[in-house]
Amino acid sequence: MLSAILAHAPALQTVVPLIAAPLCVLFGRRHLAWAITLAASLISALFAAYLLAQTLDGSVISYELGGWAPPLGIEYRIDAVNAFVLFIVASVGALVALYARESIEQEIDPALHVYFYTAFLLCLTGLLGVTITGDAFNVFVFLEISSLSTYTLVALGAGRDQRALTAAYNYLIMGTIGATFFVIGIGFLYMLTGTLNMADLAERIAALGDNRTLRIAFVFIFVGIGLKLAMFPLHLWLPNAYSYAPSVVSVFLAATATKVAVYVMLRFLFTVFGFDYGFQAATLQTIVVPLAVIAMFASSIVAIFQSDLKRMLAYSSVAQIGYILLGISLLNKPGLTAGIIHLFNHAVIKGALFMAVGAFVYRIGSSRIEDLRGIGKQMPWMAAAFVAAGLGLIGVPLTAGFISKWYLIQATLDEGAWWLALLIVGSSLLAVIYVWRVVEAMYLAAPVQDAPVKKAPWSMIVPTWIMVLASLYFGINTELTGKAASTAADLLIQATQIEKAPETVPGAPAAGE
Amino acid sequence: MNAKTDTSLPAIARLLGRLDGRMLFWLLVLAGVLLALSDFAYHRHEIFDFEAVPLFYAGFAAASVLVLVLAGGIFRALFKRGENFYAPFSTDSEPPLKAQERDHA
Amino acid sequence: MPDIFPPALIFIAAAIVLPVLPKGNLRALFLLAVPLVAAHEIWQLSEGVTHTYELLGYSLTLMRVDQLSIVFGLIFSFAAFLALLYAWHVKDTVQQVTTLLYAGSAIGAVFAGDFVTLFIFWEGTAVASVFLIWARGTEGAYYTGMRYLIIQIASGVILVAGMALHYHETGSLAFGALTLGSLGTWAILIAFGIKAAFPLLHTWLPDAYPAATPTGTVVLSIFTTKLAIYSLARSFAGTEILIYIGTVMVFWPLIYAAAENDLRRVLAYALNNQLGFMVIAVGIGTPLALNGVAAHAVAHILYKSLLFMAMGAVLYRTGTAKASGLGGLYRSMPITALLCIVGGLAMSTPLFAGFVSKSLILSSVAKAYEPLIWAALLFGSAGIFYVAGVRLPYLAFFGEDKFAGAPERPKEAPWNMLLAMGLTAASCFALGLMPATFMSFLPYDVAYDAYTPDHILTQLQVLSFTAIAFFALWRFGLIKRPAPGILVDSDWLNRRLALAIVKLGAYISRNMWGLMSRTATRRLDAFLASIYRAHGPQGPLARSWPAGSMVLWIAVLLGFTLILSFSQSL
Amino acid sequence: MHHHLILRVVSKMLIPPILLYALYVQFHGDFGPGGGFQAGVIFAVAFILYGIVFSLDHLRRAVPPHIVRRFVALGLLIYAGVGVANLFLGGNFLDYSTLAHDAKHGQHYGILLVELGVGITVAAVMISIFFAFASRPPTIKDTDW
Repeated sequence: MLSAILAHAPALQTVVPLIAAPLCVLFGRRHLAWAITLAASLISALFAAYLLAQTLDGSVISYELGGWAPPLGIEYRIDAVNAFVLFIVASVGALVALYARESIEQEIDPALHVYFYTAFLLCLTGLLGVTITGDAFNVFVFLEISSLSTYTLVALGAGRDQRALTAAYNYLIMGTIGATFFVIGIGFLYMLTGTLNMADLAERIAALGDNRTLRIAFVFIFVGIGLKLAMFPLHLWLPNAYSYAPSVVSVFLAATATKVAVYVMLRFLFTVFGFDYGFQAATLQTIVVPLAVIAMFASSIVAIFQSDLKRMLAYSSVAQIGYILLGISLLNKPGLTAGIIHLFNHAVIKGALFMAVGAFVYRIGSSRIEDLRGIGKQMPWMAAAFVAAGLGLIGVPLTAGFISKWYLIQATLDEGAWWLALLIVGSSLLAVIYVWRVVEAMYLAAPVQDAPVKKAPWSMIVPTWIMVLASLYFGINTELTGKAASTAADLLIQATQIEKAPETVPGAPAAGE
Repeated sequence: MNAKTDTSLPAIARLLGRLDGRMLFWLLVLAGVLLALSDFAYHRHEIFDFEAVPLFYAGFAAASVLVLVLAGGIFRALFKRGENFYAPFSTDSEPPLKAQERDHA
Repeated sequence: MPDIFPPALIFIAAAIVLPVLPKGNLRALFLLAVPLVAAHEIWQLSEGVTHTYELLGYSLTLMRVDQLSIVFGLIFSFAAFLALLYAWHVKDTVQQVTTLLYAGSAIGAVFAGDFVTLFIFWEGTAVASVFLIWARGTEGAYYTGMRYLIIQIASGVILVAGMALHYHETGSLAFGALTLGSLGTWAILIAFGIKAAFPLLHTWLPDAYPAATPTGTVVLSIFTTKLAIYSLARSFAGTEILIYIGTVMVFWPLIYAAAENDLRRVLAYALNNQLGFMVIAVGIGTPLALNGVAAHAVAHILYKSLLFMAMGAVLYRTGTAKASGLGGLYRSMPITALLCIVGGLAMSTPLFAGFVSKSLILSSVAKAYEPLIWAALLFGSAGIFYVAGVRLPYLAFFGEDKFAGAPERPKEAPWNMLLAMGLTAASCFALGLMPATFMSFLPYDVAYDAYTPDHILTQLQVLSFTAIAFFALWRFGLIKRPAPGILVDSDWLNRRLALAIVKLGAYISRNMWGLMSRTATRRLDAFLASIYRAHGPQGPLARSWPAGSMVLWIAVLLGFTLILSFSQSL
Repeated sequence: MHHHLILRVVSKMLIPPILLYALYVQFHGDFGPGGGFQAGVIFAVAFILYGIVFSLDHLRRAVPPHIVRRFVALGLLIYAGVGVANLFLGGNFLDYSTLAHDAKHGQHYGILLVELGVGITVAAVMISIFFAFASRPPTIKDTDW
């Protein structure tokens, strides 16, 4: 029985939340809806863990939807790259589901809770679907499922702040432009090759040779996905969406949505287009590298000046995406590994940070830094969680953030770009400043209100600390993340013919040589 | 009041009270003299030549203390500052700990 | 062997569990049990390398067990037990947790087999221990703790830099013997030297230890410096420069100890002086000397804890540990006084551990035929006995009764403090009585007999004449009870001179190059303002509302990418 | 629009054929142009017309909004349920061939069911959107235009 179920794990991965979503609406009871959401997200997290375990050795699982063989039918194709991303999305989803129950009590009208859970499940479905599918058009479909439900989720923040509606609307406009660009790109590719299956696309593109249509397709897909992943300067939708959305939505989006978009970018860059013709490499190195560096600095500085914690974290996310893109654009194995590891580590760290902020909002109804004065004594667990995760964001040794930066710096040094390494360190110092501002307010300033603030509920503390401990754990034990990321990087590099993929795995030599 | 005979104090305190007088000093001197005389009765296996000098250890120790006391006096004259010298950045100028603070600490 | 749980993790696990336990006797008993369990584990360890793990692709060693690490592990655990017994009455969770973490980190560092693991625990000791200073809760303690933390963290940072350089050069991360020469090894030596309180790097020690809580100082005195000695013995045994560094360490702090008023600072300087003994022995580096290092570390931890405990008890009962405010305390705290005297005697009197270990070090120096160093050590032995064995108990407990007119006389120390001091004294005594057993624990198999008539006689002469000299000089008024006040040490350089230079510089630049500096300031202000204008809440980079600007950016990026893409030759 | 008599009569006459046409488009979808998306929209048009002409309250009575919302979910559930049923019958997800004794019939039934689900959802969503817009109190009164 179990093996029969596991054989269909790829399909069930997306189908479980997809079925759970309408069930929530059908039953219409918010507590039941929460139970369904939690169960569905836990099950899909288990499937994701199973798929990751299956693909960690570099093998590939293919699942034919409807029994139609690819390239005609839609294929779900799982390798280490997307299994890892699936795992991130699904496990964060499960934690967020646990966290959501108490968090939305304060922020969303109880009559809308059912729809929140539905939208959340649909968003989860969409993100998982984008990640798992091997069909280019299917990517677009799932991208739209996730985006549309995200707009809803952001708009639900209107219960706390009416500006959430405008934020959701802006996000809708921009997200739609991005998706449209993406689908235009897919259209060009289809026109060119007559196929939508990614593996098939890759083969046919290789057989077809370089041409201008291909380049246009690439540019449209690049810009479209760049918008979705909030590449500087296309990040303008992100700060508002993150800061006005309900806290739990901020957690979920910050930890998953942009990560999935980065995955799509990786998939198209490496698997579909490959680097046979050089124009992608040129794009990455002349456009993405400078943009990533600007993002690292400009967004961090903007974050320093923010007065709202959520907004500060949102700008910090833009900066962190800069690190990820920088790692990818270096086009060597350590760089890719760094990018993929940071994908994971940043999801965990930023998730934990937003969860802590969500708890502050839950208790004191505000995420402004000046309202958080003295919160360190009043909510010791959450404040400590924020500090611990903040250390990860800075990249202090023994946190996950350090591992990412370590690989990233290795990668830049492998390229001989020591100035990039210096810039990475320099921008980390900016993170010290904005994290310190919060720590100062939380611990060193006199409490702003006399009324005692109660500790956050356990259903919020537990998931937050799971995230925090994960961020510490993956800072010490890099076996899972390191292996998954380096297998993924290997797969991506194999898929193309980057000449210079060097064999230097950072830190390979053992102690005592 | 003389601590040696104050019966309100515990026995150990009275014993220590005896040490606080001249007796301890003269006891020490007696022991010192005996130990110093042993230098002439007992032949040590010295490693360094100067160890063989009679009363070397006794003299060296007494001289060390003298040197140290003098050096300490000079240092105190040169480097002594008020307790508020580094205030408020050190604990030196702070008043004695109150009883409840001590219990907390 | 791998079924042995690493002792460091026992402490750390206990520190995590502890806050959950209810405050009271149960928690105190649990605290006492932790070091005993760890000591039991360490007792059962057999030599070898276990618990290797992977970090960032490096293969690291959590447990490298040999006789040197076992000795330090055992004494750290046992001393932690004594210190926790001494702190039985403390109900402060923060101090309890940090004591466990501190002890755990120190023991973890002792068993570390590579520099990365060492670094982790090295920083662990720094971060955990500062809370024992902050626990005092005063403003001065806060600043002192900050200074302490900065220096300790700096030691860690230098260690990591040295480690990286060393790895770059040799490809090895193994925490083993090093040869001075490259920048990396020098950095490692300096990192160790900060914690071992090398001259000029030592000011954190007399600065921080008197600022901690009565119980906290006992804990502080055990681990950090001895960990550094262990690391030096592990990596730099036989490095000649250490002999000279150690010699300076024997002299310099001793003078301060002889002149200080705060008795806990006297002990801190005395501790620094004893570290000099060990550093010299590390520099000698023969098996006999290294045995001396290990033995002296053990003995020194015990008797110095005993002395710190006695002064802690005085501070606890009277609120001060300054000689100017003490005197005649034996009337109220006779047992503490007696145990303090025992602590003084334990430093070097025959029948106590300190005698054995000091004889070992002196003999090893004599055998290496270093007459000047040997004389310095002899001076150090006499001086330390004068400072901590005679002067300190006398100033605290004897002389004029300062509490005669007080409304309430201080009480005797609480039972747990007395019990802890008694146990410490007993263990000094036990080790001194059983030199053969003591020797059997030491890392090297070298026959040595401390109890020769020569050693006993000469040592007794030194001690008795030290005491005689003290009493005689006291009578003549050459030694007096110190007046209130502090002595500035080389920390004046960074705490005052540097500040003064900065101020002077500012003054000069204000007056002489006023115009220039004004221009520069204006430039800087303008630069900062422009950053703020661009990135501040109202700045264009922080603006996120207009969807139109986003669309413009998309168009720009699309156009630019298209041009770039097309400009590549087909 | 109470006074627009012609409109009311014409709408009443039109609504049944619209519904019928929607069903035709729905079930003829696997032979000719059509399918769930188009049929759902046409189906919803009948209701929306009714709502516009006879007032929102009438429409609310005919199709209560909470029911409509459940239908949105139901359609999706039918679609996904067919896929899961295929799993239980031993095929891949959405492998309709397993639905009947042979693959051809199976595909036929499968597509009909799935399109039905799509149709229900689309119709319900369209009606929901109409409710959402129409129920909103106008910020500017009609008379102020």
